[in-house]
Amino acid sequence: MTALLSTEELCMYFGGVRAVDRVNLAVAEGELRCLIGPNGAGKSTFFRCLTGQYRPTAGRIRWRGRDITGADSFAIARLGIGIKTQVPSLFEGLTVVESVILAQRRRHGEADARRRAMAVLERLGIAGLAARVVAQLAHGQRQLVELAMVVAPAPDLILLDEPTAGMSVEETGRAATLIRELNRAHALVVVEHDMQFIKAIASTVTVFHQGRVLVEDSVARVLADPRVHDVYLGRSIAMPGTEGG
Amino acid sequence: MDLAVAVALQVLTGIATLLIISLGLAVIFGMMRVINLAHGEFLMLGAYAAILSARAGLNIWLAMLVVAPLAVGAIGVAVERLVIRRLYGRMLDTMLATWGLSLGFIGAVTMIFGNTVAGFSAPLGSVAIGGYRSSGYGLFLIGAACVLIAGVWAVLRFTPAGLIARGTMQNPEMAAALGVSPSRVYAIAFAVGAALSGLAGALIAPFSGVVPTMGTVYIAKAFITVITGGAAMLAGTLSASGLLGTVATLGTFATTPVLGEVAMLAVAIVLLRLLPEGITGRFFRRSL
Amino acid sequence: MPIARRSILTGLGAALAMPAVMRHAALGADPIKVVGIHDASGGLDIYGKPMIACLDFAVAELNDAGGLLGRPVQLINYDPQSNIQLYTQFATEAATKDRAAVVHGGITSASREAIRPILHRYQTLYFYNTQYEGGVCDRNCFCTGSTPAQNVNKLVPYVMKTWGKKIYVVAADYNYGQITSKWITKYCHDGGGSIAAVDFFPLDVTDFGPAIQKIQAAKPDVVVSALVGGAHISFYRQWAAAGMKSRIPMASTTFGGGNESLVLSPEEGNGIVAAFSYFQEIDTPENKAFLQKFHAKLGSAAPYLGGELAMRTYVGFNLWAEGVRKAGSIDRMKVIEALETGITNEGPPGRTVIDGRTNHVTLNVYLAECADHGFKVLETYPQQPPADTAMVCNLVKDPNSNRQYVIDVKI
Amino acid sequence: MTGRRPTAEIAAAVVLAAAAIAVLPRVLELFALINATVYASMAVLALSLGLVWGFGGILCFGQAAFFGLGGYGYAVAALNVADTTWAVPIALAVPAAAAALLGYVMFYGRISDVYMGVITLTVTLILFNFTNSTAGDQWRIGAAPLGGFNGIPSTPPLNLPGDPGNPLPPERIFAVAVVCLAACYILGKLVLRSRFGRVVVAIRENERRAELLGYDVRRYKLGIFTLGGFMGGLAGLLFANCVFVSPTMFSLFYSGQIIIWVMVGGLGTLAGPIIGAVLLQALTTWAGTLPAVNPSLILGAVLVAAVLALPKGLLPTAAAALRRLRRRDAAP
Repeated sequence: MTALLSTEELCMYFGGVRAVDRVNLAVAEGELRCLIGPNGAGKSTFFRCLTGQYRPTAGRIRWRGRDITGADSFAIARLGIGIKTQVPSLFEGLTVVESVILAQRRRHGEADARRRAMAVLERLGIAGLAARVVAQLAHGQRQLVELAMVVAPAPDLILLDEPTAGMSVEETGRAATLIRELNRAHALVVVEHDMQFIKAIASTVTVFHQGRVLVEDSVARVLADPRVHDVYLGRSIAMPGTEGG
Repeated sequence: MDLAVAVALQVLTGIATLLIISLGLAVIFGMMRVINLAHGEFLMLGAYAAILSARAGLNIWLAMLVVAPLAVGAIGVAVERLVIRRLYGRMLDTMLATWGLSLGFIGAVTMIFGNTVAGFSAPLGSVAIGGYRSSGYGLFLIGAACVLIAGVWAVLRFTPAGLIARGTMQNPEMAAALGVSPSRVYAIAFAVGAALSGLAGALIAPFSGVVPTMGTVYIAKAFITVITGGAAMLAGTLSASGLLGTVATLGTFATTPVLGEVAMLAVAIVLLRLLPEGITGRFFRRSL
Repeated sequence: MPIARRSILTGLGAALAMPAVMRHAALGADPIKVVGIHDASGGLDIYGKPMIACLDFAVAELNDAGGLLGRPVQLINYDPQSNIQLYTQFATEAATKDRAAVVHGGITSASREAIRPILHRYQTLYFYNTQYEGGVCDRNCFCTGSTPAQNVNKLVPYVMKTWGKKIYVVAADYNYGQITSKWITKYCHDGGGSIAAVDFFPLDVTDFGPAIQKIQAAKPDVVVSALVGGAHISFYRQWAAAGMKSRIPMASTTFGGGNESLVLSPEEGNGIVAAFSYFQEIDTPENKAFLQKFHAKLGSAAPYLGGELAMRTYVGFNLWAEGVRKAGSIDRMKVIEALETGITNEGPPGRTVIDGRTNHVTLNVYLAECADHGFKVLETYPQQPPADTAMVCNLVKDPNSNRQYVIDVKI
Repeated sequence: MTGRRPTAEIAAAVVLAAAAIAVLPRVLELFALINATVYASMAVLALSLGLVWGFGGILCFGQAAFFGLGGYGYAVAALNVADTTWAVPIALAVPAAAAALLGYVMFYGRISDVYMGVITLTVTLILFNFTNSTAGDQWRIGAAPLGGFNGIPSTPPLNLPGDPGNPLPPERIFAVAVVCLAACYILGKLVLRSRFGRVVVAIRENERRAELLGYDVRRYKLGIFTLGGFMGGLAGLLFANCVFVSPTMFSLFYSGQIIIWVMVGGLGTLAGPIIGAVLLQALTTWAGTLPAVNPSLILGAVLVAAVLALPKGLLPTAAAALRRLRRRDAAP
């Protein structure tokens, strides 16, 4: 069976820095995959390659078997890949509902577009924010608005870059529920640090380290893997003054 | 053969002129990411400072090489204090505000000195190249350009102040880490850029004539040179003025002054299309 | 201080004109409005300021002598700031708002061609008092300056006789320079000479380095310049700086028309030959008397009257005034008809006669050499007719003509 | 953003335009009326940049290029055809095509903001230099000499379609200019209300997000830029009908002035640039009549003050003040 999205020996170098180094990764239709790894492991760069924001130095990216390496961001988005960035990237001056209508990218009538946008907002529980201007929203609300925009065009694959960053424990719990809910309709790749959160949502985990794939396995086995511990431990040792564990 | 040497000399003069008029703008852009659209008027003020102090009886060389940069440097300090400082990080607003300053300076100088062409003759006589004669002042300009660029390079490379400047250029927080407030660095950078512009204005005055609107002739050229050069201020300005100056001067020889300038502008556009980050965005990326 | 000079100059113009107006206004007579449009600022002010001073002086002189038809003359000066668009704006204002009896003004041919159609459309009489390239054929427009058949026709043979037959032409890149360079070429060929090259420079060009090298490469016997405006003065400066003055002589159809001879040092300017229908230095009793009066009135603010532009403005105004006297009215058609009978003015530059077929003038032409910020008159050519314009224009036959003919110069 | 009551605003534009056409020719002297026509053409020009910069987020330093091309396009075409009506489509097509070409180079070349500014400025300078050097006989297109520095003073004005011998008098040209201004304003409103306009605004807000949502940013930018070029050309056409075309239309000074109008009037509004253009033109003209003060000084001071004190521009600042006032009134 062809994977939904796959990379072959994907590389992204910046001068001498190998941010992404010969990564092979395949995501199946409807899968929920987590990417973990210390800061600077190359996860965000990897996402940027997938979404066409960077043109990979070498290697291939395939979508349903078709080579899409080097395609423009907008073309990749139209194939059905949405991305929620780490720091929400929003239309600050627009209202929430306007943003979501735009995100649908469809040419249906005004009333219909609004109805569909409201449905998406309701699904994420933020219908009450519809008329607010994005710039005035609180941090957690902004995260949800961006998610609504990503979900609105009903992509086949959603890339989530640290969706729980800056969230309280309670919010994180709700986010986990939400992500599982989203996974019913979309394949997901989630970059995360929070192990509890990963345990709550994922089946397969890929560990990045220094631009490469270190391990790829089920949650339980990855968490038990000593190499993964070394990587994370290494991080805490490398940063004296913080109490890592 | 003589003609070739004479033409080569003219090309070098063209490059030197471009370099001299762009350097102040490049320092300010390179250090602060501020595009100073009043740059042309800094040139103009430098020329006026030189001509006025020379008329007041000062030695012409002192007037050009000392009074002009000091006077315009002082104006630069005032401009930085009153306007630029309030707009850091707002590149577009800074451009517009400096544009306003540019218009204001033109208006003020016109009111004070009138819109009449003044000027002084090029000091130094002429030099003979075989059967051709060229202005000795052209040679002086070439020398001045070399001294200026070497001087700025040496300051950046070898002095503590240069180290701080390079650090700020890379990363403003770094300057703060070195215990220097970035705003102080910026203020000094702006003053130095202004002083260089003032000096440039005095240097080109014998060729161009001195009018309140003289800056408008040069600002576009300087702007295009600096942007075409890209982020590295010395290497960028040097390479861009080398390329554009050659194209403009040779174009002028081959056709007319207008077509020479058009050729230069066209090269700049093609270059920016091919290297959207300027020359040093692609080459000499690590230079100053 | 330059600032003082400038404000005094404008202030003085008003001071000269105003008391006379008020005196007559007290008598209850309606003033006759005369509009002057000359650049008092911008790159062309080197020509404009002396022209304004002369027009102010001419108006004041007339008012002191009792005005025109028993009415005072009110002069309204506009400063288009060397900006063509302002010329059109002020010409429209003069015609439709001030309803001027006559408009004097325009310096470059570009400015003349901008305002001439407007004044023609709004039926306002127009005097253009500048030497120019010839060919204007419009009953509404009187051109009182010299044209190539009058000045280039004398200048080019003179330089060819004196220095040699190979001429290099540098000219301003607009209609004046383009057409004048053709006339230079024509007279050069007529005299059996050759043209090494013709180079054109936009009015804002200040760097003549490459041009000077090109001239050296062509090795001409003489350079003839038709450069215009403040920026182009740097040509003479750079020419001298390159040490060319002693090697290739220079003549010009424009040098001295403004303050070129004053701005340049004697080392830079001396020896450049020019031909105009007036130089301040011409030695006639009329000129001496005029200068004495002019300086008495303006004192130290009196500008140097260089070539003909300022003086032609003075003569042009007096020609118009004579036309009004003869017509006994300021009605446009009556004045035009009176002027076309061949009104004559015996002024400082000698006799000037209007040629009714072309509305141009027959005048004296002088050839002079720049010497220590002034000119030394070398030759005088009395009563030269506007033969060039006459080749293409006959307003008696074609009174509705409203255009500038580009004279097809057979090169 | 799109206005909340676009229909009301459109109706207001129609009423204002009708009133101007009905009243001004009766009360103004001919000279003032011609000046008003110039103002209207400047307002169209400001509006064109207001769309491109205020809504498209593209700072174009060369809007004067399209203004000049429109003017020259009209003048050259009008001298070559008997019925000047036919010159209109040419005058609009030339600058629109130029904008499309320039926009294609810039947007599809992914050239960043500052560099875009330089390129537009450079193109304008090239046009300025080029037209300035076309004084020679060889520079003519059909029956129209380009005239170099002189420009083309003898441009025939518009005539009623199908009636070539009968050029429109200045009063009619004024009416045409006002109609064009109103039409551009309404066109702007409609575009901003459309899906295209909303995407354009979204791109200004966050280009990367729009791209990641699947919008081909380049196409939308090209679209709004071309529309701006078209309107700039229309302004040039009007200008050619009330003043005349010359290389100064391409000058740095003009390019700068347009930016100042939009900046002072208010970015991100349509009425702001119009108000800015009219106010500042009036200010410049007035300053030009002052004996002691140079108009450049006043214009410069206004710009610096606007950047420092009213970074949002007159109209948005006034609107915000009004809202605050109303809120205070509404409070008990």
